[in-house]
Amino acid sequence: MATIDSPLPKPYKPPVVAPGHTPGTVTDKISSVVLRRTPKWWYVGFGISFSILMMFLFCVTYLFAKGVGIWGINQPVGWGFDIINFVWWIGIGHAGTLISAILLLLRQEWRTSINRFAEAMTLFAVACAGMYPVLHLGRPWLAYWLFPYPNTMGMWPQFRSPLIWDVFAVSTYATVSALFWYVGLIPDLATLRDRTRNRAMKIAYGFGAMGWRGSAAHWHNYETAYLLLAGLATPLVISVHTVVSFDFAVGQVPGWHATIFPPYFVAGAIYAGFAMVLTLAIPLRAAFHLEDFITTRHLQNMAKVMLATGLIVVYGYMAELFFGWYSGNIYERFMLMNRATGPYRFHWFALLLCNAVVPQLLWLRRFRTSPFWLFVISMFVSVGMWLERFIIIVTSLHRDFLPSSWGLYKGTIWDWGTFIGTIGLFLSLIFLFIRFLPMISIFEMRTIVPGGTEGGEYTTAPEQEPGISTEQGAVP
Amino acid sequence: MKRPPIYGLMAEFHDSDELIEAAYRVREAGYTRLDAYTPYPIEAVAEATGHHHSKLPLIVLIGGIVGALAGYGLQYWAAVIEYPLNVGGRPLHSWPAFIVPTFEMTILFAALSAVFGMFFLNGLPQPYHPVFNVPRFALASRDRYFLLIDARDPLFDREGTRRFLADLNPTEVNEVEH
Amino acid sequence: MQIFHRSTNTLAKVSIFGAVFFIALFAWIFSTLLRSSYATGQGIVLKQPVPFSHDHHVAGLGIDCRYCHTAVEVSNSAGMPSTETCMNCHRQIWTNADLLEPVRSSFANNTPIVWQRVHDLPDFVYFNHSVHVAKGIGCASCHGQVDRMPLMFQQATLQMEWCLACHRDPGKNVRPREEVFNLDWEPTDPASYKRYMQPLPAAASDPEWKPSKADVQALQAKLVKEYKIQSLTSCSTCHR
Amino acid sequence: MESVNDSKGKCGAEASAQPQPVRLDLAEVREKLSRQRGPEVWRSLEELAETPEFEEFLHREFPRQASEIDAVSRRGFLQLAGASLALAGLTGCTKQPPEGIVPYVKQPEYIVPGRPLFFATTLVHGGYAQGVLAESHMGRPTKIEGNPDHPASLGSTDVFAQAAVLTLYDPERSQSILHDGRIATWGAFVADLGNRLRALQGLGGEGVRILTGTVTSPTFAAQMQDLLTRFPRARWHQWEAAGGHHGRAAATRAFGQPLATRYDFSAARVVLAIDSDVLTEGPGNVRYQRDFARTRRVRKGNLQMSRLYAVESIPTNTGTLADHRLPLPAAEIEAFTLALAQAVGAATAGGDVLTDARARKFVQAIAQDLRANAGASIVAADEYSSPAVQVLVHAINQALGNSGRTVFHTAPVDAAPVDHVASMRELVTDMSAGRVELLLMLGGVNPVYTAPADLGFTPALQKVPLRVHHGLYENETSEYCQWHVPAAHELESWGDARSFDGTVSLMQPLIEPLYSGKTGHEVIAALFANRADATSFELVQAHWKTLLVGNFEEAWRKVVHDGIVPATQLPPAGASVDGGAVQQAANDIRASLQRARSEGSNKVTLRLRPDPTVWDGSLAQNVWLQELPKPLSKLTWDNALMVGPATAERLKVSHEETAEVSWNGRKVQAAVWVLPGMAEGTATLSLGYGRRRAGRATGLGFSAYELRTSQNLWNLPGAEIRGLAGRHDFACTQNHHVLPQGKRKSGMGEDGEIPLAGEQAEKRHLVMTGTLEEFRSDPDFIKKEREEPEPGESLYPGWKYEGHKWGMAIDLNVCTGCSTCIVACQAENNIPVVGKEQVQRGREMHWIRVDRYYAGDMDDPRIHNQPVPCMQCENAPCEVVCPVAATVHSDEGLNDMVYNRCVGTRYCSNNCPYKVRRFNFLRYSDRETPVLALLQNPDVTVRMRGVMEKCTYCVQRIEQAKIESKVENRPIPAGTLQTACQQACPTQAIVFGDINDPESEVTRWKSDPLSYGLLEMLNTRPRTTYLAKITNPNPALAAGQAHPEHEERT
Repeated sequence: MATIDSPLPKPYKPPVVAPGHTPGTVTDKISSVVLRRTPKWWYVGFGISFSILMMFLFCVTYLFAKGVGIWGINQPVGWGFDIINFVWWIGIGHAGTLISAILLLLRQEWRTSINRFAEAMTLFAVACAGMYPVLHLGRPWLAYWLFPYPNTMGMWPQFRSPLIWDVFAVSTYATVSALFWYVGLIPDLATLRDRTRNRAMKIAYGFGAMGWRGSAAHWHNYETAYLLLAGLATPLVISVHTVVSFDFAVGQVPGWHATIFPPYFVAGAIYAGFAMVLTLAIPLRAAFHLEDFITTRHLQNMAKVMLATGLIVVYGYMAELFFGWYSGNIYERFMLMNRATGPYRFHWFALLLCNAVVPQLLWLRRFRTSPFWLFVISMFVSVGMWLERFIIIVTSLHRDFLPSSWGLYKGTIWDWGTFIGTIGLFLSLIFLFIRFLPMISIFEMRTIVPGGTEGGEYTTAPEQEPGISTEQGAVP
Repeated sequence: MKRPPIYGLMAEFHDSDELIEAAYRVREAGYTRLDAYTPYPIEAVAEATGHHHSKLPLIVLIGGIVGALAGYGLQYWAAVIEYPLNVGGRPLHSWPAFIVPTFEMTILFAALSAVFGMFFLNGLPQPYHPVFNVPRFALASRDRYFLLIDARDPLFDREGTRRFLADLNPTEVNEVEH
Repeated sequence: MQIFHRSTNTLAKVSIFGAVFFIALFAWIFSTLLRSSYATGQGIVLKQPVPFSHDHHVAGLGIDCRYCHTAVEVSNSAGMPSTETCMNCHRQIWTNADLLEPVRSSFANNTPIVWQRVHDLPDFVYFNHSVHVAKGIGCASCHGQVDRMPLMFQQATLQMEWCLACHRDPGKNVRPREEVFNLDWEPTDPASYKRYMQPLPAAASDPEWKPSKADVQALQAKLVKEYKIQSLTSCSTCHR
Repeated sequence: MESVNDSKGKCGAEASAQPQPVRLDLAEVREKLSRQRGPEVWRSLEELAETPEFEEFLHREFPRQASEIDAVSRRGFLQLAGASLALAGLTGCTKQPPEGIVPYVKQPEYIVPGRPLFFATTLVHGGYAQGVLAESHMGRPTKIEGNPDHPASLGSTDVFAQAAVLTLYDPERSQSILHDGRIATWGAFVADLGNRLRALQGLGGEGVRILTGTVTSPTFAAQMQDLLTRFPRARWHQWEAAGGHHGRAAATRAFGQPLATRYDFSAARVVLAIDSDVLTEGPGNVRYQRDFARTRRVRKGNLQMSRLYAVESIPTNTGTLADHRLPLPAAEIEAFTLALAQAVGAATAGGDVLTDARARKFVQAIAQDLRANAGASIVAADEYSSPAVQVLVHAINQALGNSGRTVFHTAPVDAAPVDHVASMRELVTDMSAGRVELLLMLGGVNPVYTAPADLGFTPALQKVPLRVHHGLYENETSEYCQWHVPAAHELESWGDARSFDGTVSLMQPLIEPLYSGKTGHEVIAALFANRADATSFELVQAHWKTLLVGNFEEAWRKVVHDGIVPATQLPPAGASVDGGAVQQAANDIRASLQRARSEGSNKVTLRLRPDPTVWDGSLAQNVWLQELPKPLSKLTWDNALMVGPATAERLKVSHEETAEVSWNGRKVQAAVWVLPGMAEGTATLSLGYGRRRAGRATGLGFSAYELRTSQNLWNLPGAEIRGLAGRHDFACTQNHHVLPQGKRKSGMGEDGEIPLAGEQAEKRHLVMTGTLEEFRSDPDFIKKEREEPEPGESLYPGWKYEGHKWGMAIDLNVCTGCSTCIVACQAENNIPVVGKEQVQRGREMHWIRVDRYYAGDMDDPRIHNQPVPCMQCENAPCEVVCPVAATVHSDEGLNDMVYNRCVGTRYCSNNCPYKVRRFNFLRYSDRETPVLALLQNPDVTVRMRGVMEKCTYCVQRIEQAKIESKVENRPIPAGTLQTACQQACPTQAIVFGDINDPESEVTRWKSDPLSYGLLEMLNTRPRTTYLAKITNPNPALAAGQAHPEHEERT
């Protein structure tokens, strides 16, 4: 990868930040996004997402009033969109922490310009995911029974259940990524505090910055804390999707009960996560002219990660097929036959197309370097990953052990409403984030531009990037 | 010791090397109460100003251990002692199943102690600080580098120290009110 | 430039600890509320059509529980006395007391008296009086000193943790079958202790002797064995 | 009893509020009508019934084809209010609403609060009695059990008896006397009719007609005798839509008198069922199943086993048990019978009538088998075969010397054994001729709906000046009557009736009439004996005063207590079959065969049958029966035009397609259901659906009565079926779903799921089968097939269960698939009904189900029935995954389900390999209708929305038994603790008990080499196990019909 020097003559690698930038310019450039007047399209975008969010609230109200029966779930298929969406969102919520934590430990400096909003995206995705375990309950008003707390019934959670593991894993994950994100934000909040002219904003940012002043002593503890958090988040992020995969792997159902699940889910999560990062990064990059900071180098690297994890996922599919055939277990075999030939065969083939075929385009640089194609491909992957969860949950359940109890599943309008609704929530949060917080870690950018201690890579790009509009810092 | 009239003297530098250079000179001069302010973490500065070890790792380690014990303890107590129930024919103490929550608790506690430990060691939150009284200090979060000598430093002398700092060719030297 | 006032430093630091403190406080309030008499109805006297006094009828007149609660030994429900039961006596005595008007009219017009339920378990809990009585659990163990209650109220919380406390260690509340309906039975009363405990501790010969805690536990252990009392904490014991 | 009175008041108020709309509609119409009479006005009523408003109203009453979005809101009992109420319901820490206690004023000495009482009484179905014990909680009948002393029950029941309690409380029952649609009083009714009758009495009752169903009640018969003496010219007509018409005709032809026939299966070694479901249908079915099962219980020590042949055009429960099943078209079956008669020398040989080689082979083999077991065999044909066939069957039994040994002919059981068809014809002719002044229709008869279509009953009825209807429900007929009198339910009334063998059993009320209903006895007494205040108690007692021997008080007390009148069983009558009749029958068969074979190939024989759940339509409003999956087809809330796959292919009609059936110029639209095992060229449509005026059942299914004529009651040869484009959404509980695209593959469920399911079922050894021969040669042959994991296979040590260790065993050898267990469970455990739309979504709530698998050739499949309750696994997969410990094991190894702890993740259900868990997706249990609260079993929690539920082995019964044993300090007496399904099962295919007790029946069953568990290789260690299904094929046929089970296990 980027920084490992190979004995071979180094091929051209686009820089992680366009030349000509200094700590000052990056500071102004990035903070300007927040400090400048709100662009029109922001209102439009936020308006749309917010109205979708309102529709979500409507669906949820109706759900609580009537019960989960308004969904398509039924006797053999007890889980539908609810858990599919849960796993899907949780998966998406992996990229952020992965980028900031693992790539930090691996000293991948290119992470610097994407980790901030990747983390934000993680938080928001986890928020969306976190709602489903509550929404899917038959009696959601009793969700607190899943937490261990002393009560008059003398009852405690049943710690052998993967759902309880989920409760611990997801809540821990949410907390830790929130802390990680906030800690990363502190110096930048200080920056904004010092930049903004608006009194109210000054107080707001100042409040968040906790009086950060960049003292050498502080920086030292800060760096240590950040490093430790990264060290903790790394096993955590892997554990979370492993635990989610346990929801199925611990079950008996053919198509769930597989040892391959943990690694295959984690890979899938990273896959989906990077897809979502790209889906967000590419438009933002264009909208705010951040090509200097999110360069083709970043896009390429993310594409490569996607390709790699995508291949792992495909390997997972292969492994499942092989086990099914090799185990000679008639239930496994039937399950796989049923995927390929049963009522949901079209979903299955669509899944293979989205997750296994289309991403192979990433072998070609042309696609890796073209924002447009990357955007399209990551869309495919997002859909594919959703279908994967659909296949795992629905096709496994709808025809399991006793043929007498076979059934079919079909999402109702309420299922779709809730699903699309969470996307509305996600986007609303994203819009708020890009409006009020620096979407790129300013202080870390300072470290990698010339003048920064670590300095940038002085490889020159073939064609000059467009000039940077610098805005003078607010100094009274 | 009575409160000195000002908080200290602050020199502003244009780039980090000058700052580091200056920091060493100040310490050679025998000053002990000094601090540097930079827009981004710089190891060398920490060295120069003499802040290069942290108790944080120990705090985090302790946090993690507490979390692990709490997690496993809770599960063991609830499942074996408080209300022993036959769940699917599994033994009361199904330790393999208890590993996951234990792990998560470990991480949670460790992470919390890392963050709050950092706050504690840095004395945050501290919204008011004298250095903010220096108008140009706003640039410390952009691309300027500041060196501060605390007035409580035994060698501190309002005029002398000011002159001494001026010799380190800073862009300016400012007095920092309380 | 300075945004915040000096004092904010202290405020900010305090608020962090404050948050922790408040969370703890709310948790404590919540758990106390759940166990408060507001939630449990414990110790609250309900308005009844007739202010019936167990104090007067049981302690005063010495009427046995089973005279009115006829089914207590054979059924899950203890049974409420029919108007006729009241009238058995009140045909003769207090025949025109105003307090008893509802009873008389009920009997006359053949319309039942509607009492307020004092001990009300949730509908998904199945409690059976007969088996508890048969296993030597005294009325007083759950209903308290009813004979000291001029107006009936709920003595225990009737919460699951309360049931469990006894079901996990029934020995605490067991008493000789003969004493089940004796509301004032005292395990430490030497006379009754001597009646039920065999063999007696050596010290018992001493006239001044009073059974110690250990002695009482010995008696209870004996009864548990004798009555084949199990500790039943399976869910279906109470929930069906 | 006060509590009852009180509740009655409530219900009256509430329920009369509910069906108000319809009353009003019709009231207006009636007002118009009462002013101006004449056919044209009546027609306008029918028109009104077609108007959109009326339609719309009906849909409100019972919503159908509910659409995706507001499917939920359409379901009556799911108002938001309800949901919010439910919120407060089962949660852990909510504050309780205040609750009152209502003690008796004078407590009856026999009532112990909280303890149920059992009363022996009688339920009547199709006129025949079934003795039952009714469980009463504080004066509320909640559950029906069989009466062990009653010959037609022996302690078991059929589905109808189990569902009777629901009808009792049904808020849709008619609740007040109606005069021209307006509420009237009993007094007014008696007065009004009294006047008319006084006028007619002068003429000796000229023009007075009484129409009833089959009557076996001695008291009622006596009342009628008395009536006919007072009114000599009055007439008593009978019409039992699904009565024994052919049987009576055949008997009259064969024996010269309408003798009744009954069988003793316990003495039969070979049984041949000719196109008949003799085991699970008809008045004696419960007893027959019990007796037959006795001859099929193969165990290690006991290899005696009877042999059952079934030759049938429609697959039946009997057929599923048969060792050899031969599907033949109706006409061919007649030929088969003739050939058999010739082969056993019952009919004079004369030319081979059979064309089909396989049939010929069967005849030879069966004839030989029958002759070898002469006197110990039964050949049975039931009502639905033509009289000719039945005559031959009588002859065959006689020739084999079975008569008097296994087959008994007795004097008729019904009080007045007239030919119902003739009786109806006479009535209709007189009505149209204006000779009828007053028609009194008693006991819920519904001729407007059920009368043979060719008689034109309805128009004729309108010529009758005064029309009175008496029944449980307002229906098509009551619509045409000036007077409607609500009838009292069996559980509300005194009475008596005879069972299939003539035994008289007594009916006693468990509750005062909820809706002020009157019994037939009371109506007759009031109108014709001037005893308006006579109670049926007085009438019944008066009748028996003279007949009971010994001290009346004691005798009466005993009769009421036992429920049966001793020594009233009808003695066998010596009867011989008239040779001429046999010859005649043979000729008839030859003739009809001629016709059938010459017929065009596009024709089919349409066979009408009473519906297995709603019978002739009189039970249509009973939602337990509506939602009970019909045996084999597993359809609910509907009937269908059933055809075999091959026939469907030939007629180019497809599954769920609507089609037009035309016969003799009569046309009916119905939807096609492709049913494996139907004989080629045969179609069937069950009676009882297509009701026009039946509350919530209005408009369900398709009316077969419109095709049914007095000539062809059951068999409609030469019917034509033409596929129409339309689709009909059925609600089926097995292998059938509303598809994502709403399209259907022709037949066999989605993508041919049904054969696939059958094939998989056999691959997976779900129903283990074998032959008696295999079992004899190697008793452990099933053991060898089992995939039981080694004890040490699990990482964890197993649990020890001291004390009780509950378990259940189910004998697949004798399970007929009659589904009584399902209704029994529903009644015992307060299981809600979810409605057609929810069943279509696969959300039925039954705790026990009867799985049905077809394997092999879909036109002649192997059919397996398998009851599946909760397996109560020791290593329960459901428990491990529950996050809140809402389902855990009890000390006795029960898989407890704690509703009030459940938060509804549904994870347990997903992880249950047997899929026996049921989830309250919506608010299914009706808490709004007060009267239905009376129905609930107080010992079982009524579940709220959002919680999981499942079979508990009737834990409430277990706990009660344990508590009693503790209080009385004795062990639980053997055989007293039974689960609801076990108690109701006619064949005693289910046993339940303590596995730790080596003496218990269940332990003996489980230790039998035939015992196996479902999906054992999962190491769930199920507590419910099965006994493999053993067949006893005839070697002579086995060769030809290579026995499936062989290849199945190789």
